[in-house]
Amino acid sequence: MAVQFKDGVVIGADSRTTTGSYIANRVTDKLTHIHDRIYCCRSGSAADTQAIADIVHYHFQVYSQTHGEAPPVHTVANVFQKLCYENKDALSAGIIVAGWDKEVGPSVYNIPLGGGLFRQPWAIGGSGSTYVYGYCDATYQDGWDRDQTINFVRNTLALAMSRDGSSGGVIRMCVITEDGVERLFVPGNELPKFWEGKEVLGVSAKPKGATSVVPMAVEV
Amino acid sequence: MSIMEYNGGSVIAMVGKDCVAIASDLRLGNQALGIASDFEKIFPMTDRVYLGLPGLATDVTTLREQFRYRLNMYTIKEEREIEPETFAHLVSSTLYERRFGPYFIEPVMAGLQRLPNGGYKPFIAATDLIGCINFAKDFVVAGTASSKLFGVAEGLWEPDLEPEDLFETIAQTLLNAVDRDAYSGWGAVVHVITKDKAIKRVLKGRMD
Amino acid sequence: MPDTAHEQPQQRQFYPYTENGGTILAIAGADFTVIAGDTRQSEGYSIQTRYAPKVFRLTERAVLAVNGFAADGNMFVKKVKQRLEWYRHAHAKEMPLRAIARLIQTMLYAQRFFPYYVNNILGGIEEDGSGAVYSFDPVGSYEREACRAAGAASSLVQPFLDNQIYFKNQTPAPGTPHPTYLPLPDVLAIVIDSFTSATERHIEVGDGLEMYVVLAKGRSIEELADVAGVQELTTRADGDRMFVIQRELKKD
Amino acid sequence: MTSIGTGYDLSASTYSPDGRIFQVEYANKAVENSGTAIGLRVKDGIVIAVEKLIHSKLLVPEANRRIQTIDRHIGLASSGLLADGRHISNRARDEAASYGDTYRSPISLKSLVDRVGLYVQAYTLYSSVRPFGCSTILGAVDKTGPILYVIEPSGVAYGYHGAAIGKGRQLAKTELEKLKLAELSTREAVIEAARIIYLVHDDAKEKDFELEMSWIGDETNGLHLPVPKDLLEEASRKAKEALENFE
Amino acid sequence: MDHFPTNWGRPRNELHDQYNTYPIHQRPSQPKDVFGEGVQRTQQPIVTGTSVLAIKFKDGIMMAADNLASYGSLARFKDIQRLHPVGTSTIIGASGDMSDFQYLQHTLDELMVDEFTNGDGHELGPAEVHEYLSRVMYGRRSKLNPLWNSLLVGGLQDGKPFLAYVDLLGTTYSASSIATGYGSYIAIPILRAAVDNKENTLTEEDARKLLHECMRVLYYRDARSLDKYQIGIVTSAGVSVSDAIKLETNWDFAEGIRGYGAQTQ
Amino acid sequence: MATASVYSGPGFDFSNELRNSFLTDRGIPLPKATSTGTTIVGCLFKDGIVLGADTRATEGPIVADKNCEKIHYITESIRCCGAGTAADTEFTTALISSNMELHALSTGRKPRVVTAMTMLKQMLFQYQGNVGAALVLGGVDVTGPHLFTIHPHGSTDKLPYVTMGSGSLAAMAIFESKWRPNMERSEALDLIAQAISAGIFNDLGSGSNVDACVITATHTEMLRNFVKPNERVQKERKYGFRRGTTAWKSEEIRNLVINEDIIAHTGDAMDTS
Repeated sequence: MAVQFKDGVVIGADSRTTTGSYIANRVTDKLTHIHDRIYCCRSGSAADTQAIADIVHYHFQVYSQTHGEAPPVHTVANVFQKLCYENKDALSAGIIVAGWDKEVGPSVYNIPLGGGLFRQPWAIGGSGSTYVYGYCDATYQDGWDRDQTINFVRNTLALAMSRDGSSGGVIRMCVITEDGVERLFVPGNELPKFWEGKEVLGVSAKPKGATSVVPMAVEV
Repeated sequence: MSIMEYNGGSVIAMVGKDCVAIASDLRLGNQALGIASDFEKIFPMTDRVYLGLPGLATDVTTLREQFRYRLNMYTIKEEREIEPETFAHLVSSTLYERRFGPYFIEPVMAGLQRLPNGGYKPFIAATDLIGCINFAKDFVVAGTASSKLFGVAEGLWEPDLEPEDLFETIAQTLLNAVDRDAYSGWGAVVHVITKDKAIKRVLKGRMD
Repeated sequence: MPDTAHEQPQQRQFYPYTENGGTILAIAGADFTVIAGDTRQSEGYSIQTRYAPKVFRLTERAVLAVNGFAADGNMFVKKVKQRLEWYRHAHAKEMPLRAIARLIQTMLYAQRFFPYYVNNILGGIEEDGSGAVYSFDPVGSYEREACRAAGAASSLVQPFLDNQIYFKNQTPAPGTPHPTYLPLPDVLAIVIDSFTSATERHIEVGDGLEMYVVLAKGRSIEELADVAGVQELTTRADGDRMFVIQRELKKD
Repeated sequence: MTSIGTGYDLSASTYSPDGRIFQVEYANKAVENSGTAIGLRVKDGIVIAVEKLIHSKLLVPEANRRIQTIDRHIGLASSGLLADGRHISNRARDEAASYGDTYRSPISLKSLVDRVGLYVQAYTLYSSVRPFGCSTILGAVDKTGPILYVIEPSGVAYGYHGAAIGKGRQLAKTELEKLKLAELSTREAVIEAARIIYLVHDDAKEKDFELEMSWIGDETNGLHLPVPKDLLEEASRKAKEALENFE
Repeated sequence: MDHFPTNWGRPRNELHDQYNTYPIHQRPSQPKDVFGEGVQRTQQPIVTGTSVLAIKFKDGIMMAADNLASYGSLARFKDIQRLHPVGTSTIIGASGDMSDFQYLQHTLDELMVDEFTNGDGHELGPAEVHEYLSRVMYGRRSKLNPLWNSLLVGGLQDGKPFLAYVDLLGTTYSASSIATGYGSYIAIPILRAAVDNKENTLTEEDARKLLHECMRVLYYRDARSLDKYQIGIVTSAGVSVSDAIKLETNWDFAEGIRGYGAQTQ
Repeated sequence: MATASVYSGPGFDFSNELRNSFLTDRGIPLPKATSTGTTIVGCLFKDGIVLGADTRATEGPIVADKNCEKIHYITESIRCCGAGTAADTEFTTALISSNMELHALSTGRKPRVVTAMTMLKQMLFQYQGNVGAALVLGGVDVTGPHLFTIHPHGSTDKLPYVTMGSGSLAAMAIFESKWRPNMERSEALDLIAQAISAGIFNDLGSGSNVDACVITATHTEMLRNFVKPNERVQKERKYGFRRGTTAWKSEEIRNLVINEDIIAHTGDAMDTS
């Protein structure tokens, strides 16, 4: 997910990659560096999103040389869209592009499966996002500062990770502002906890273990 | 019913003391129907490198010509006879070139590798239909009776067999294995290669 | 290479069978029979257990080995034992081997349209005291033989037995014909070598080997004296004798 | 009893001129001439005791049980035709099991008694069947606490603090009335029950008898279990002593 | 009805045909599933439990299962008990469909009440419970309407540890360490290394530590697992199921990882 | 028909595809190529990388090769373990190995692990998983030790400990319970031996011996058959045959030594005028 705030953007992701229900990598870094102030969050097929991100990363290394300056986030988002849109039948990639540039300042773009491009103040994606739309709609407000935004991202990810089997592991975040990129890390055993409570209130209905029983003595 | 069994046929190669042996059945069939009982599948590539080609008959002849051509080109360019291991890689890359439209052939190679001191070392190898080489120390098998050949060979083979004993072992392995396989048999041939001579014997087996 | 011919969507459906690997064989001598099986039970690429017996003692002189789908195998052995008990109630004697064989055929054929996915081999001593082996296919066709392998590695073991037990393709030395029956120590050696060879070349065979030896009444047992790991199972002193021999097999 | 022998008492579906069903009354007679069975409902549990008359020295002791278990928490003792008693207890077991199957929770004794009562009563309606010749004491500790019922051959069932059926029921009832059942602990109830059974048996002075007792309470963790051997012997010993200085 | 055994279900070996009793030139390509038309009722697992682990140790058996019931990829119910005591010397653990497991729990309870009402001083031990369960599972499988579970049955039989497995096909086996689901791939290697032929020396404390370690590894690698589980123990003292135990996890090495290849920041 | 011309372009030749798809449409399944089944692992330790692999190659349930090599050479200090379709792992690593050599020659610099990784992932991505190679790539270069996994579809993971192949779950269980950062060389070697053994003894697709390879900044050590827990047991009997056991109909002997007869020669010395 990625959230825009006054001075920059906060992007964050979980760290679980699964093949079926086996966790192939429990400490994945899904925040992929594209340029000094621009990162993207990858979701969907790892092979497809890595290939796309590599191409775009390469593309903007050349861009920096030819233009002598950092690319606007919008331009980067467009190159992503072009790749996703024109190869939509061969790709399954959901990418969120976020960053800071000098024209517009902070901005967040969401490119879902079909390859459309949507600018949003906050964007969520991936299989866990379906479980947290409610929380985000109910919680998000404009005009948050850096720490409020970070809390929002951390809580949203933690909620998704607790309910979605395909999400989990650690939380990785990046705070991107004009003066730099700060990496944040929340280990898996320190995720914010929400309702973990007992499903059966009070004493559990079923007796824990049947005690020892002596049936009627019988002369053998 | 896989395409490898359309024409049938099996090949086995074994290592002996300073000798190698390679043997195959002689059947060519169309599924259950037997067509020919003199269909040789083992071709001497050089004096000391023999190649067995079990699988789809059309690919047997195509590959036999292809290898003869590539071998001759090698000999012309290198001005020396090809070594068995090099030939194995030649076979392997020829098959892998067809990775996505493979020849239905599981080649088996047997030969004597020239050593720097002038002596010879036995060499056998086999590949699957797309060229994955299996350099074995004891024996390699291929064809429709491959699992049977594995079973009998694992039982009968032992190291450092003299040429005549190697002949008996490989012959018994082949005959008993093909007797349990409907798509192999109809005659058998054994080649025993030592550093100074190559013996070829046509065996007397069941013809049913 | 993805198989393009079957591209249409696969709807998932319950398939009532699976394959649990393993291999069994039986060899009949003049007055004894050896029935053996490995003890590995596997499914797909996992070993479920390293010790699951596949060879079961039915009566004083009959042993049944089952291989294929373990659930069907275990259930079928239970049903056969039940029928043998009813036979004892009705006839106050053990069911002869020949009759057990026919009973197994009828029981298998009764499930002709929802078969027991099991290869059975029945071994033991006939009423005339001779060693006997009966082999069955999953729907009941059977015949009496001298030696038979069945199960995952049967295609590896059977030709080896043809050569070493039936002496197939071997021209005898002039003047000395091949023996019609092999002595017990030779048979045991061939059985052990069959399984170690099968273990080498087949991934579903290994872990352990269990060999049941049934000896006709009155036959001497000193040949078994020096064999390691022998354990007697006979319950009655006067009838046929039954022993089980256990061996380790490679666990990879 | 004017209508005896006048044909009004031949079927359960015939009323006598004074509105009685003789077959059911005769059934109650059958109950009276079998060994006494008593039930005590006390503070935190219930005790069931039975005077098992031994009609032959050849009988294997403790083998012929008259106290049945219906469910984990329900015990049953019957007097009268013992075979009828067995039949009713099996029916009770089925009812308890089907209740558990439907509601996935243990049956309350009240519901069980209603169901078994209806079943017994059905046999008093038709001439083609005879009513059950037995009364059953049902004791349980369910969510409402300890509870005790008796179902009579007519199908009617009453809840009791103390219940007695069978041969010595009159004397047993008078004894039970003396007890402050509500305050007794289950252990004390076992001692008292044994005393009453010995007393009742001594009064009739016929054949020998075997005391069979079971209980439900905290000590059995809510399960219907036989009274342990040592407690049974202690209760019998105390009962015998009580008999000497009772006169 | 296709009468040839080789066409039923999936032929034993798709490469070649073992009982080719007739020389038909071309066999139907799609292996027509003979059960296809008659079978609509077979189910599919909806609310599912993941692995169950169990081992034999010195004083009896120990079983472990996490508290999660998944609904596809949704971690839907996070406090369910998948270990069920049966009588006083047996415990069963279930993975697979939880609705079928609840049905089995009730069926087994009914069986135990039946046995209890006999009042004959005998109680069903794990071997009998396992035999009963195998018959039920095999019976349902044979009606092509399976109970979609794989179950571990553990306990003390005549004072000796007993441990066995049965699943929706009726396949049964026993061993000194067993695991279902992902446990058979991930936990078994660890369990076998620690338990094989050490069953009579493994103490209760070792067993707890071993299962705790396996549950943690499963939480790391199985996407349908939870960091909260219960231990079931059967010893001569009887059956007990622990309260929920939390798993401590370690993620320190993850902090420094950047990207998936060339990325460094 | 295969093109008659002698020259054939680089890369794969699809000319048989027409014939093969015709055959598969009529329901004749293509035969299975050798799969390596396999347990392969890699793990980071204080001074570099340790790679491990089993040595069993299977064709369906049959063991085709009991002692094959799965740790392939890429460059002097970069090695790559391969699982999946045996031929694919063989040729893919061979192709990248030769390209790396060319790359090192053209750039005049010692090769880097990320270069090999990028080449491998781009090739596998190009073939969309049809080249069935699952790789564990490990090596040490100027920027330090690196360990990657590469899946057949082209995705890569950067991790301190990795496992691949049908025995990867068994091996990962050992890593997850015993791996620690900054292990000594001997500890790392022992750990990968345990991980591979977990695959060998619990996964039917893996077996025979443990191969290992230790790569540090200074040197690379290939430990072929580092552990051999599955030696073949001695056979109970000898199965030699009497000579003449097998009946044969005809015999043809090709004498390979052109028979020279050596004549003692006392003639005059070589004319060097």
